[in-house]
Amino acid sequence: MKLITAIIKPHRLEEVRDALSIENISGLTVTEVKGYGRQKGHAELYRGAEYVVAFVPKIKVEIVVEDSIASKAIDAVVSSANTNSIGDGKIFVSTIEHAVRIRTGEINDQAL
Amino acid sequence: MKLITAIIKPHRLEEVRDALSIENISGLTVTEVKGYGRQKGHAELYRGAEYVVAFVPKIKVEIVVEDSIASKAIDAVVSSANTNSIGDGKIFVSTIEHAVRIRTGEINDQAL
Amino acid sequence: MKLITAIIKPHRLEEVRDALSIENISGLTVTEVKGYGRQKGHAELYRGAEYVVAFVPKIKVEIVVEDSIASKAIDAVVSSANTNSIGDGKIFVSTIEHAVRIRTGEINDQAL
Amino acid sequence: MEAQIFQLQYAIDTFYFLVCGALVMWMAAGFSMLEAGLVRTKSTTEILTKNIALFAIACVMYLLVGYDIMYDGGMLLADIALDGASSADELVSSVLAESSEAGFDGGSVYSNASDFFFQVVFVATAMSIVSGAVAERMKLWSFLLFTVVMTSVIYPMEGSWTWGGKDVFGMFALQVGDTGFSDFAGSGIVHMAGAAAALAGVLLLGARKGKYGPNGQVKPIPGANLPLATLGTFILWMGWFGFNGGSVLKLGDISNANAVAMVFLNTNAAAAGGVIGALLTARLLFGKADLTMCLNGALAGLVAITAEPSTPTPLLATLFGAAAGIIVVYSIVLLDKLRIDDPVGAISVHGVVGFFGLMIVPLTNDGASFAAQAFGALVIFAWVFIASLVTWGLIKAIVGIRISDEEEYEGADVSECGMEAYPEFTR
Amino acid sequence: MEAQIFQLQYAIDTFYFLVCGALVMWMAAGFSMLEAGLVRTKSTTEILTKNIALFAIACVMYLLVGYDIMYDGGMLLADIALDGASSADELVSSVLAESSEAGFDGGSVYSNASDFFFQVVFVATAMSIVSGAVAERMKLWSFLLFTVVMTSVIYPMEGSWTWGGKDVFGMFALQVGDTGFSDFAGSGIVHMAGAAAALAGVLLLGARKGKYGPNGQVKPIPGANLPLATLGTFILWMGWFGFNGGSVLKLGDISNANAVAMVFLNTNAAAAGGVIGALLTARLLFGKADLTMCLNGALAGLVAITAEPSTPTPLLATLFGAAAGIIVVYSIVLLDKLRIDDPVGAISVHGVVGFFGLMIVPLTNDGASFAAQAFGALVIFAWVFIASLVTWGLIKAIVGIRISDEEEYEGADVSECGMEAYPEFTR
Amino acid sequence: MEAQIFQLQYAIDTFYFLVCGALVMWMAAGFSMLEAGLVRTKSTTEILTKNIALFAIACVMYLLVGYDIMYDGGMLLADIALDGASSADELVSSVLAESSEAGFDGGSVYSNASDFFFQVVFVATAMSIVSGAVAERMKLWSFLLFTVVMTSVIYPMEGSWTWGGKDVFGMFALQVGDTGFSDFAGSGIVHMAGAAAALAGVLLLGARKGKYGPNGQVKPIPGANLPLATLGTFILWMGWFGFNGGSVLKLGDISNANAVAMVFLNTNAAAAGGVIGALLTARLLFGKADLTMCLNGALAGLVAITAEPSTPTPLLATLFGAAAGIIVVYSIVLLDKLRIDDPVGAISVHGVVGFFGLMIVPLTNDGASFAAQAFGALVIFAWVFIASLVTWGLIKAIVGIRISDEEEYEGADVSECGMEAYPEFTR
Ligand SMILES: Nc1ncnc2c1ncn2[C@@H]1O[C@H](COP(=O)(O)OP(=O)(O)O)[C@@H](O)[C@H]1O
Ligand SMILES: Nc1ncnc2c1ncn2[C@@H]1O[C@H](COP(=O)(O)OP(=O)(O)O)[C@@H](O)[C@H]1O
Ligand SMILES: Nc1ncnc2c1ncn2[C@@H]1O[C@H](COP(=O)(O)OP(=O)(O)O)[C@@H](O)[C@H]1O
Repeated sequence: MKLITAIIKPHRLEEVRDALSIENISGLTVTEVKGYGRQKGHAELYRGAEYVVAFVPKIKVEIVVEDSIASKAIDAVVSSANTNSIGDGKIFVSTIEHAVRIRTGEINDQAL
Repeated sequence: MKLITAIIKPHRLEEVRDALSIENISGLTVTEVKGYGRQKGHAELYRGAEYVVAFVPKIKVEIVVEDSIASKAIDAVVSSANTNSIGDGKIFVSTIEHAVRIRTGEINDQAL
Repeated sequence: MKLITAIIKPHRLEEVRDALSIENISGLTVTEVKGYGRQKGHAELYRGAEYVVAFVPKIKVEIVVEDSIASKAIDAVVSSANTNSIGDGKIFVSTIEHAVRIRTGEINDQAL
Repeated sequence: MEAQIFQLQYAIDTFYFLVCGALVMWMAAGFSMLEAGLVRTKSTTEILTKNIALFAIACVMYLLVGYDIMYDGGMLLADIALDGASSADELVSSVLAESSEAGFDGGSVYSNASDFFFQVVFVATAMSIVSGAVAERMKLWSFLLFTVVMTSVIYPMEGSWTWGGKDVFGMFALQVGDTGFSDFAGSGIVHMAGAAAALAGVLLLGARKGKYGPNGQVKPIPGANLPLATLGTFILWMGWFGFNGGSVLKLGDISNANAVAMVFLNTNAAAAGGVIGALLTARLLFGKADLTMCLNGALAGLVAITAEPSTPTPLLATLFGAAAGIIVVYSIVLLDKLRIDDPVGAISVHGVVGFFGLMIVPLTNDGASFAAQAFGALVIFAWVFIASLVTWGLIKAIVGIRISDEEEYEGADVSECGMEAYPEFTR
Repeated sequence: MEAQIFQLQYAIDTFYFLVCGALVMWMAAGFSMLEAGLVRTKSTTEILTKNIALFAIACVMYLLVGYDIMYDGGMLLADIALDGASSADELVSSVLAESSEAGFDGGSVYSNASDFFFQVVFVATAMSIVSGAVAERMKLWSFLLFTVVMTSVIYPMEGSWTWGGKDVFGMFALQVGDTGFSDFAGSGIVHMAGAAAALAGVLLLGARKGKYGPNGQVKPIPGANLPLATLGTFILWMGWFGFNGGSVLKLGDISNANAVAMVFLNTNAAAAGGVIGALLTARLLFGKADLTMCLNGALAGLVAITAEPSTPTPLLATLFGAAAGIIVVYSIVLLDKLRIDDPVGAISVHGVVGFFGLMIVPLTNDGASFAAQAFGALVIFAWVFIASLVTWGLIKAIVGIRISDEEEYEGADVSECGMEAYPEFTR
Repeated sequence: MEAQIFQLQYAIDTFYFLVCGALVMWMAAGFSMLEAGLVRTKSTTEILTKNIALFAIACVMYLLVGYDIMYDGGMLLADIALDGASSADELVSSVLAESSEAGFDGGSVYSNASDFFFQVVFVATAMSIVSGAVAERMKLWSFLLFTVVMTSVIYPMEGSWTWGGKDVFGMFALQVGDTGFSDFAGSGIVHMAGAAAALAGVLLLGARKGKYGPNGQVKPIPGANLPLATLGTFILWMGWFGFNGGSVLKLGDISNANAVAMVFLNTNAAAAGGVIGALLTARLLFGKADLTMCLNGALAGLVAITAEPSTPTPLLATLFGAAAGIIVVYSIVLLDKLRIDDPVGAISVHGVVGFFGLMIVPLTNDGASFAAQAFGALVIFAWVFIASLVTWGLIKAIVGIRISDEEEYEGADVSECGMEAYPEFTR
């Protein structure tokens, strides 16, 4: 199985979830994160003192899928999260060796 | 080493931690996440307009362990997080190639 | 590519970011987490009842880098996050097989 | 000795005005908290800034010109310190002369400064209604520009026709007595007027991004902090005792003191009725105890009784409030269906129920007629709505009234104020 | 001329009642904020809903029947507008006749409407005490059902025996004068009564899930928002000036004005003493400056002085408050040991300290005896506790009083109100 | 009959004091919320604890000795209940004698208890100013120790020289009349004094960790909860009507009632001016509508008018307020450049603007001279600053005043109170 980790803009979450649903992928886990990259945070003045809000709010979406549908899932995320502007985010893929559904004890593909 | 990632129900955290302690696993990292899966969020009405609270609050527990005790750890999580109801969550296992304890520079199994 | 996951003390974040910048690593993702390990939370009394604040606030920093600079990045984190006290945290390294920049579709090292 | 009695009466009545005025000023805090609780986190700093700034602007503009337009109170209030007298002693004697003429049971004689203080906070109330309805998407400085016009001209004009006793554009009279129109403390003159200005703004502004789906679905945008919204409602509830109670205009004899007491009692009863009306209606319609509707219900009860809090029996006041609580729930749902996006429900609470409040006056007050009430409501609404539409329109044409889509996604706090309301909490 | 002096006195006394009543109404906001701050995030919307709804219900039920039961005030208050007179003029003359008879220094003559307004907010106060103690696990609608019974019958009955001057079930008298029982502003009649109803509810309800471990450990459940809790305490502190100050019942002559001033001063002193008593006690026992105990200490000081705020010297008032602050800390710890789960400490603050307040009256007031105070406390407690137990029991049997375990894990906000208090913050 | 008029006047004036005093007490809630909103989450419980504890300590210490030092009010206030009379009847006759002597238009005759109540809340105000400036890094118990000294000696001493009418160390007089020094409600005596004590503390304490970079950069530390800060400002705004309005000292005749009304009006106008001054200045300097500056601007306007709210025209009051709003923005930026770390801007708002307020008195009040104002300011500042420096210094030497670096990173809430303000939200 593959773990697809996508860092996206917060207001694209709904689109990404819908795009994945269309591919019949309906399990995912979402985390609020802050990102640092090319998209720079804005400079702000607080009571006259300048500072940089360095980190930009992002959403991390984690999806574990069977190997066979990983590329479909990646494509779905890319197309739904894309707004053509800096900071649209990244996708990272790694391997999951083993999965368990806690409720039933089912494992691997059955567990997803 | 293995990274065991468990997505569990928030109110089972204490039980999971205790179950791991019994196995002498006392290092872990916890994140508040929202999950989407078979357990559907409930439909709500806010001022008369219906909406679905799609994402259910979950806790992500990450535990890095030596290969040899990974299965014990998984069993401990499964039995302690299980409430026999939908949404009890998943466990995903992957490989950690290298680990460092920042304070001492110790590496790998020594670092855990 | 490597995913370097560092669990650090919250007030070291700025130093870690600066140390990585010096190594020309300017992409990273940050999550607020709670950690459980050797550094024990403190015992507290709330209205006379004792309890242990078991989990200590930590910051998780995730950095995906080309294989070649992974060790430089690890060193940068270790030296900048170290305060020589218990609870300074850990670094875990794993493999990322594939990466995509959502905006452009660039992949792997190009995507970072 | 008689003079001393008049002096005491003057002191009591002045103090009564000041206490009531301070309570109405306190309503500014109520609106701020209510609105800050019902918008999203990312627009909270901005709505707070709007609220405190609009209050300040209202105070200044009404002082500069508004009070003069409405009551001939004198531009800049230059002479208010001695009520126009040339010395402190002359003030005392002129007041005593006035009191003698009015008689102990007659019209109220009290400090002009207290009158201004009581009046000025009403202007701010009307304007506070607007800020909630246009929240989360309007440019801050455009809003403040409108505030200047609203508080210096639009509100004072209609105020001059009604409480000020002037003819509407020199054409016809609207004040009580002559015309059968009656609006005790301002269901129409203050609340519906504020809602009319808000409606004009909302129509030109459009809904918040993501509020209505492409196929007509209404997507709720939950308020971020309900304890604040509840606090705001309680503040308004308390402040309303000043709003209505002070509008009796005199405390210092038995009849008037009793009238003030009745007003306090009925104001409270109507608010209580409003909560219950809205609570049960929401329960029937939505199946849950909807706190935000309870809050709107309380305010609806208060708005409804404002047009006539002195004549109903307490039971009737409770029922009027309950009816208002029912109406407000339906109105909020309806406005959403019409895609009129009002984040805090201000148009329903102050506009729809303000109108309802005007229309129930004749049920307990013989001096008012249904026709006159409807006509008065129409005049106020038409003037405020049109004048506001023109003003908003001009501002829109010249500097724009809406923040960009990108700014709206990020939140008005960052674009308008450069400051988050809760910078440490993750969103 | 004399008539005019009576008119002014009537006006002053009426206004004084209204201002004090508005301050007591404001205590509803204080209870709401205090409770919203001391429960968990997931029960916040529900506790707010309970608070605003209970206030509304108390106002309506007391108007419908409670005031009549307690003071023979007339069902539905139909005649209150003119105090039963047939015209406004007749009202004036009947008031003047009453004033003449009472004399300038005699009993207070003031608007009945202001009396009702002042009384009704006391009912709500008693009921607010209950909501905190049963928080986070009681069904909303069952709670509101109890509210109806409490505010229309249980409280008015015991109020009728004490302040209302009627005999207890026609058997014996409890009011001041005859009996040596004295409760100036309601340490017992309002606060301990509320706590008795709360205790009955808590006993039938049980503790929150996870509050007590299997081996008897007490697991703390920290309040989610301490700034709100602090705000609530300050609101209550301020409102208490109305609660106690208004209970002098007359302002309009030197003796009474001075008494009102002493009451304000002592009320403030007792609250200050309570903070310090609790702060130091918590420091000694727990080693830290426990804010929540300071808050409870302030309230304990206020409750303790309520039974007699006019006779102690300010120093004594401070010491009484300090003792209350010490007692409340021990009481909270003890109740937890007894597994009586009271999320906000209401039973300790209002019940235990309310009793303490009654028992210290004879120290400074010769008109009261220890035996009578103890007996009065017993009667009030027994009646309210038993009547409440029966009422809660019936509600439990018929519709249930506790939400399901699953609902409790998820939080009462979702199950009872379908709405989160802070929907955007992660929990 | 004359006696009855005096009785009514006494009652009115006493009630006026009590209402104003309750409003000033309410300012304690305002300071608490303002400060809780402008510090970081991790120091919120501690600042709340400081605020409620300092209020309690101020009440107790002023009762024990402070009031006696300042006004010869009697240690422990033992005789205040009857104003020193031996019986209630004697109280009435002695008051009437006093009133006769003063005459109807003469000096105010009112309950001593109400006087103490009004005065005591001023002490707490001065002390509240300190808590904000030293927030997030001072040891709680050291702060409370300083509170004891400040409220029992430092403030009462300078109060005795000015409002108390005693000579400065028996050397020279500072009170109005003799000296051309005038400070109506305490721009200098209360606000600048509080700021002087705060400045002394901050200088010995140093800045918060991380506030200033090694190369002189100023790193902002945003306040964690702006709705609370805004609420706090509105509370203070409302409470200020009592602060300034009550300082007229008499309500009960035409001249004084009118003066009270002017004070309410001007107080409001100055606050409004302050908001606008600060809003526009921040816009010009920083390019954004800075809410925190609007809040400080409102308070600056209030502080500035406090030294003389009765003589300016409303327009002038607005302009004074606006000037104060401008000054405060520059002052805050400047103090940061000087590395004086004041998390809530208290030294600028109360100190710098307090001084400004004193210096503008001669513009509208002929009884005051610039030289006397400057001299008075110097005396007050020098005394409070030096006495505070010594006190803080002693405390520092004996028990320390600053928490450890580790504790500061973790937050004062955990180290000082063992309790988080929002335990459920992730930081
Ligand atoms: N090397 C990296 N490792 C981990 N996360 C990264 C890395 N680079 C970027 N990110 C995450 O992706 C987000 C978007 O990246 P950014 O460089 O701003 O824009 P873009 O996605 O358009 O290249 C960042 O905010 C950060 O959260
Ligand atoms: N494919 C997946 N990838 C990542 N997380 C998942 C996936 N499927 C489920 N999850 C996580 O596990 C949680 C529980 O899954 P769910 O399907 O609701 O119930 P169950 O665990 O009983 O199968 C989800 O809320 C989500 O956070
Ligand atoms: N086995 C583990 N798996 C995952 N996270 C761990 C593990 N051990 C420790 N951590 C994380 O690292 C943090 C620091 O570890 P701790 O044992 O307290 O101190 P140290 O880093 O000095 O060894 C913990 O708070 C936790 O977040």
